[in-house]
Amino acid sequence: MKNELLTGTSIMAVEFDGGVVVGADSRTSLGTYVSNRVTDKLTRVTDSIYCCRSGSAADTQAIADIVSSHMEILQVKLGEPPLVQVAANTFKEICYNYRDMLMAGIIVAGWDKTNGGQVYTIPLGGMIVRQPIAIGGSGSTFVWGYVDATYKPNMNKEQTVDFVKNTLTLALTRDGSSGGVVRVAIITKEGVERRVFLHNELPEFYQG
Amino acid sequence: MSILAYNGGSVVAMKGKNCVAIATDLRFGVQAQTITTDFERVFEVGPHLYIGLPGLVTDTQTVLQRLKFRIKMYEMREGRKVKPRTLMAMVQNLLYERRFGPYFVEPVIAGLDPVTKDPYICALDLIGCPCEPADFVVSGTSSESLYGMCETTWREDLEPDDLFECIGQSLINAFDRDALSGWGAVVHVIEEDKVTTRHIKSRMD
Amino acid sequence: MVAADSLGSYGSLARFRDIKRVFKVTDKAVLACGGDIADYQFIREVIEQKVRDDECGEYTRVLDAGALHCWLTRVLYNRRSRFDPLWLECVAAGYRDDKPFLGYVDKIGTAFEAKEVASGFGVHLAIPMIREAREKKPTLTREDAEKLLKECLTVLYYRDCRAHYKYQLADITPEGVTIHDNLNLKPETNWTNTYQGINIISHRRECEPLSATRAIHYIYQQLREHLTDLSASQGDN
Amino acid sequence: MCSEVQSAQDYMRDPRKHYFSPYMDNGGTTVAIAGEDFVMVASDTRLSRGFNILSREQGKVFNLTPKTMLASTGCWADVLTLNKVLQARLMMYSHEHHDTMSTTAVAQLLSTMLYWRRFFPYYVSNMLVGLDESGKGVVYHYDPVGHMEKLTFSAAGASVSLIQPFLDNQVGAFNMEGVDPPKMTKELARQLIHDSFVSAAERDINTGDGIIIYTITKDGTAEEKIKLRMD
Amino acid sequence: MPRARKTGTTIAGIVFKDGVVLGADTRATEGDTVADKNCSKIHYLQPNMYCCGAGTAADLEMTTALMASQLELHRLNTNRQVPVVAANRMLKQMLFRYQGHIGAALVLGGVDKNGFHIYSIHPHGSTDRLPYTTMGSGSLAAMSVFEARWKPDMELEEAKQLVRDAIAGGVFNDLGSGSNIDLCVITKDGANMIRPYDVANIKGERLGKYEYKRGTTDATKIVRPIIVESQSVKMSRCVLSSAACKFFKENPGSATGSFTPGPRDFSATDRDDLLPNIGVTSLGRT
Amino acid sequence: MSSIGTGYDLSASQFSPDGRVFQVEYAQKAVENSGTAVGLRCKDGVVFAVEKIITSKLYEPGANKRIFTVDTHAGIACAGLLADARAIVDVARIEASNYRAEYGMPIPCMLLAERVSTYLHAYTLYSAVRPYGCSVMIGAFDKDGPQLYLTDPAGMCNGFFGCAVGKAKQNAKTEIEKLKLKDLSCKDLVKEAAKIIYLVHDEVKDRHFELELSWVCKESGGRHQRVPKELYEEAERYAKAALVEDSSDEDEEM
Repeated sequence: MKNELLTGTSIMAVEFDGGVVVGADSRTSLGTYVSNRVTDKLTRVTDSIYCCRSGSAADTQAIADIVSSHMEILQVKLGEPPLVQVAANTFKEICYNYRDMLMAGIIVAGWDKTNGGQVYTIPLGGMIVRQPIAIGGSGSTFVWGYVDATYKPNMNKEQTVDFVKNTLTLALTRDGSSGGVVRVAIITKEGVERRVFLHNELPEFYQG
Repeated sequence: MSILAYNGGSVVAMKGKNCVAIATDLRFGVQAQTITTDFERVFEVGPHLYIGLPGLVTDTQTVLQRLKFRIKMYEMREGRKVKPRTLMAMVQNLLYERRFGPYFVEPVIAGLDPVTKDPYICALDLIGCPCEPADFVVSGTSSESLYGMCETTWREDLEPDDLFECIGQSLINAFDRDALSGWGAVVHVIEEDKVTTRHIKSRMD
Repeated sequence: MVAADSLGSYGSLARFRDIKRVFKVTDKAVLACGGDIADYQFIREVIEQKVRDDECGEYTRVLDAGALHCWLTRVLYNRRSRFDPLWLECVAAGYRDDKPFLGYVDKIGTAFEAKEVASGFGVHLAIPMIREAREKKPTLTREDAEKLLKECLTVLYYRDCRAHYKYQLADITPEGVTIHDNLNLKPETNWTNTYQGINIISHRRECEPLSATRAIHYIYQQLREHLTDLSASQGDN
Repeated sequence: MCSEVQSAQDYMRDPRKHYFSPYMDNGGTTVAIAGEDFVMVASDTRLSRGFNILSREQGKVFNLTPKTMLASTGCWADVLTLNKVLQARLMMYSHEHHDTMSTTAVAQLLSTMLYWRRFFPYYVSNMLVGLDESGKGVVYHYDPVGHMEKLTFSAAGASVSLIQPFLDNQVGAFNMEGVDPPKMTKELARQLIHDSFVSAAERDINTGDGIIIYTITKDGTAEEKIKLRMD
Repeated sequence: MPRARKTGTTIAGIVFKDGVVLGADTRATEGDTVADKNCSKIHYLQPNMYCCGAGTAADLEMTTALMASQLELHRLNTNRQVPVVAANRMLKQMLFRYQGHIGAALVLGGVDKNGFHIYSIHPHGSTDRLPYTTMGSGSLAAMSVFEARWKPDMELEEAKQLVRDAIAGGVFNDLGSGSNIDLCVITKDGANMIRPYDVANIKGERLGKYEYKRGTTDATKIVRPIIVESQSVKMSRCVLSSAACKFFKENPGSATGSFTPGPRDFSATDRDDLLPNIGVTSLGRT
Repeated sequence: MSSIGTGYDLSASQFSPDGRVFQVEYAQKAVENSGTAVGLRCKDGVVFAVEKIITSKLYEPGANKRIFTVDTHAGIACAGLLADARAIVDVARIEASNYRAEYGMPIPCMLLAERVSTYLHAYTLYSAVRPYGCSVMIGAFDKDGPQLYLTDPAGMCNGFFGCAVGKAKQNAKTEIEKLKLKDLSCKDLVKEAAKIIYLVHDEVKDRHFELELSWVCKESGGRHQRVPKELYEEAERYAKAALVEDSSDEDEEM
């Protein structure tokens, strides 16, 4: 009964001028067994807002469903796509009010015409912080150093995608609970572009 | 000691040629102490329909009363005798209602379809999962021994009297190896036209 | 033939990715261990000293896999009986009286011999594959065995969080033991199942959501068609 | 990694401290029937750990002396060690007395050896079978701490509760009016053993794959292998 | 909780060129003993949707029966074929509400206008949409077969053989699974339940015949004949005479009426049990 | 030799007036009685050759070996009382395995030699014990390359390029000085060693002897082992040939 499905996960989101890039690995583990090696952790909230899920798969999927339906209703009321900040706060409300029952670390990222690309991170306790770059999940512990060393503000789109790919590759090779392919989504004014970097095509780093 | 074994008792049911048999032991005890030796766990709920309720006796009695109520309601509403399969669905619902605080009883149903006279046996676990095999079902504290005995002695299309011998021997030898069941047995052999009930004398220890 | 990946993980951290866990004991015996690396290094040192003592004593009979397996069982059982176990799962491969031998021992001392053995996740994932392959082809050649072991390690790399793509392969023949190091199975991994894997939650577009705006649009369209029909029919009569 | 039941479920649990338990249940079932001048002992050949099958061909009957055999199931590590120590004691006895031990002597030795580890027992259910001094077949049934019972037929191991009542009924003719115990012949014994294992394999997940039957007579032991269902 | 019947189980599902194939073994266990040697684990939800279950047997029966009725209502309300994604979301929301206490691990397979779907649903309410997946105690053995041999867009026969081998992997290597292998192929033009697809293990035949002579069991006998004093027949519903029942039983094909066999594939005369009266009030059903 | 009979030679703990410890000298005398043993060191290895005198034809070939393996990389050739030698070899083996267990690398030859010589020396200080009647040649191939040491009952230990001990110690040494040890390869060294043994062997006094050859060098993978069969035979042939040719020289000199 108690063996809940966890997404070990390495997730991250980075702002760049013109939008955001979100990325995640693709491993969902059940203890040390990989139950899904091609998971898509980049979950759509609205056409221009995505969230990266980490923690309990069931909790995060349920929360994402709830928030995306809220956003859909809101879109009908407002007549325009909701702001990223609104979505992020809806996530925070749920994560904070049910904090003792949930295990969910979510990064909300998206683009809207008022504030452009934004990244909000909501760790386990249900607090919310806006950051130019956010990393999360068990794999993130191994890449703090790399991120601090290599991140420079206002990189262009391709640089950001490369940066995300390298960071996630490093994370998923070192973290047992992350693995599989690297999925990336680039959210800009034009919309969402999704890319997948297969496992055997990921960049090679030191293997010692 | 699991709650199901608190009072002891075992039930077995078998299919034969156009007949079914259901047998129960007679012990009612509290853990090691035997209180009465004439407690039958099989009850008649229809002319061709018997249900055995081994397990915690208090639940046996409660489930039986609730079940009789539902059967009477069903038969008044439908104006016909209840079919074994319907009874199974009824029992399943009754048990699953208490999914997170279940009745500690593992029912065994044996009977003939009131209309087509098809033999039917079934066993449910304590939260109502049905198992409708073609040969036999067992339940209660000596269920493992009963599995061993029935698996070897049962054969296809047994005549009523042979079926009685088979089920009688299986039950007695099984509960001789079980401390919590025994003290004699009652076997009901249900055929289209009659029900033969036999009291078997066995070791009284 | 024995294969083992070269990972020493530290909890969920893949800390050491080049740990040798297969080693040649003598020309007739190879030992591979899963479980605690420290215990592995300890037992390895004890075994190597045993072999050196044999060599100094100029014994002609070399320590073969059968003897190693039996000795290891006793060592593990005794440590287990003192509630201070060597937290290991060992596979002893090689020859016993010049007949091929494959034995398994775990930290409690459960020991047995079989045609295919595995430690950890291998029991759940690799053993079924080998048994199925053996059912199809009872006598496996060296090439079959090598290909099968590599396939097993690949599946383990897919499905086990604590597995790695760099592995060792020990090949034990009557002529002697050769251990191939840091082989790599990553290039051959297959990720073709990635595309269909898009989770429905994120791609609502596939089944045109019934959002309000679209519903209104739809009704308006129906209305327009109706009006045009109406006007057309009036035009006719 | 395989202290407690290491079924797939355990890999799927969130990380939790593994308490070391020295014991593990490796399944397996043994049956023995003694006749006037022979004794038949059989064991299944499945060695399991949790929900996995470790080996499909592991017999559980050990040859002690030409007249005595030991069938043991339970924690396989203890089974192996118990046998090794027993063989060693038999060796010492034959060195001292220049003669092999009699069945009754081995039976007593086993009982004391088991009781010697009364407070850290061998987690094993044993059945010692053999021909006694007068050449009659005999079966000794043990509990893990050495309580010994001399019988003519018995079952032990995972499916004991399935097989024992059947043997009571068919060999001991219990609860049967006007039927007295049959004269035990080799054919009848083999048939009963075969059918017991077939039924056990049907219903008990720890028994299956195959049976090895040994028949001990005064002029030696015969061995026979039979296949069982493999699921 | 004393041992509620559990299905150790190996279940699997894959997507192939023209639809999906679901597979399951047929053993239900109670602790270390086999309770049911031929139970069906592939449950009917909709004509275009079947669902294999592993875990607590009763939860599976009831959850799938509940889902079948809710989906049926949904189909009647929307007058459209129910999309598989709807069943997936309904299942996950129910399981999530019970926080995993309902021990149902499901492989949901179906075909609808959006394409072919295989979902794996875990007791805690998380779901994954995958091209192939396995669940239950034999899932690892089955998964190793899939990982080795699965490729996209397989032919029907090849797909059935692969699922059969995967389940066989579980049946032979995992103690919790056994007996036969059932398959269910779902394509655009409907579902085809093959039960059993492969009887992987037959019962060993016995050497001895253990019949007891009559009278071996010492017993006192009372015979109570069933005398039908009176029988009042209310014709509110066409009650078939026993002869008619025998006729229908012998040749089921001739049954009139347009419904297809429901979850418990009843005989023709048991129409009223198609939708068991789920009076499951106390469970707080939505 | 003057105070032989005056009781100073009864215990190892006593000095004679002229400052000699007779027990030790007697022990060194015991070493002289056994067959010659030669140790040669070239730039890539060490070779041992021992003239094992066979006192009775009933002996099995290869019995009573006088060359032992102490650790994979080290070997000992001994002269003197064989029983004493065996005890010393055990001490060496224990030292070698302890060192390896403690420090995780093979014992350096110099340290092994020092340990053995100190052990021998301990037995020359007390009257309760007698000195070991054997002197041991320790050869090894360690991190600093091939090493050869010779210890004697007094507890002295010296490094050598070539050394000899036993019956024809002096003749063997003169032969060794003729060799240019620095540039001989190991294979040639084996042959030379065999030749020396054959040369110094005294046909008259002890008719039969068995040549024991062992080496530890690059070619043997840094492992001390008996010289392979074909090289052994080749060395023997070379030695016998050299013997014939040498005896003919002597006649000319006469």
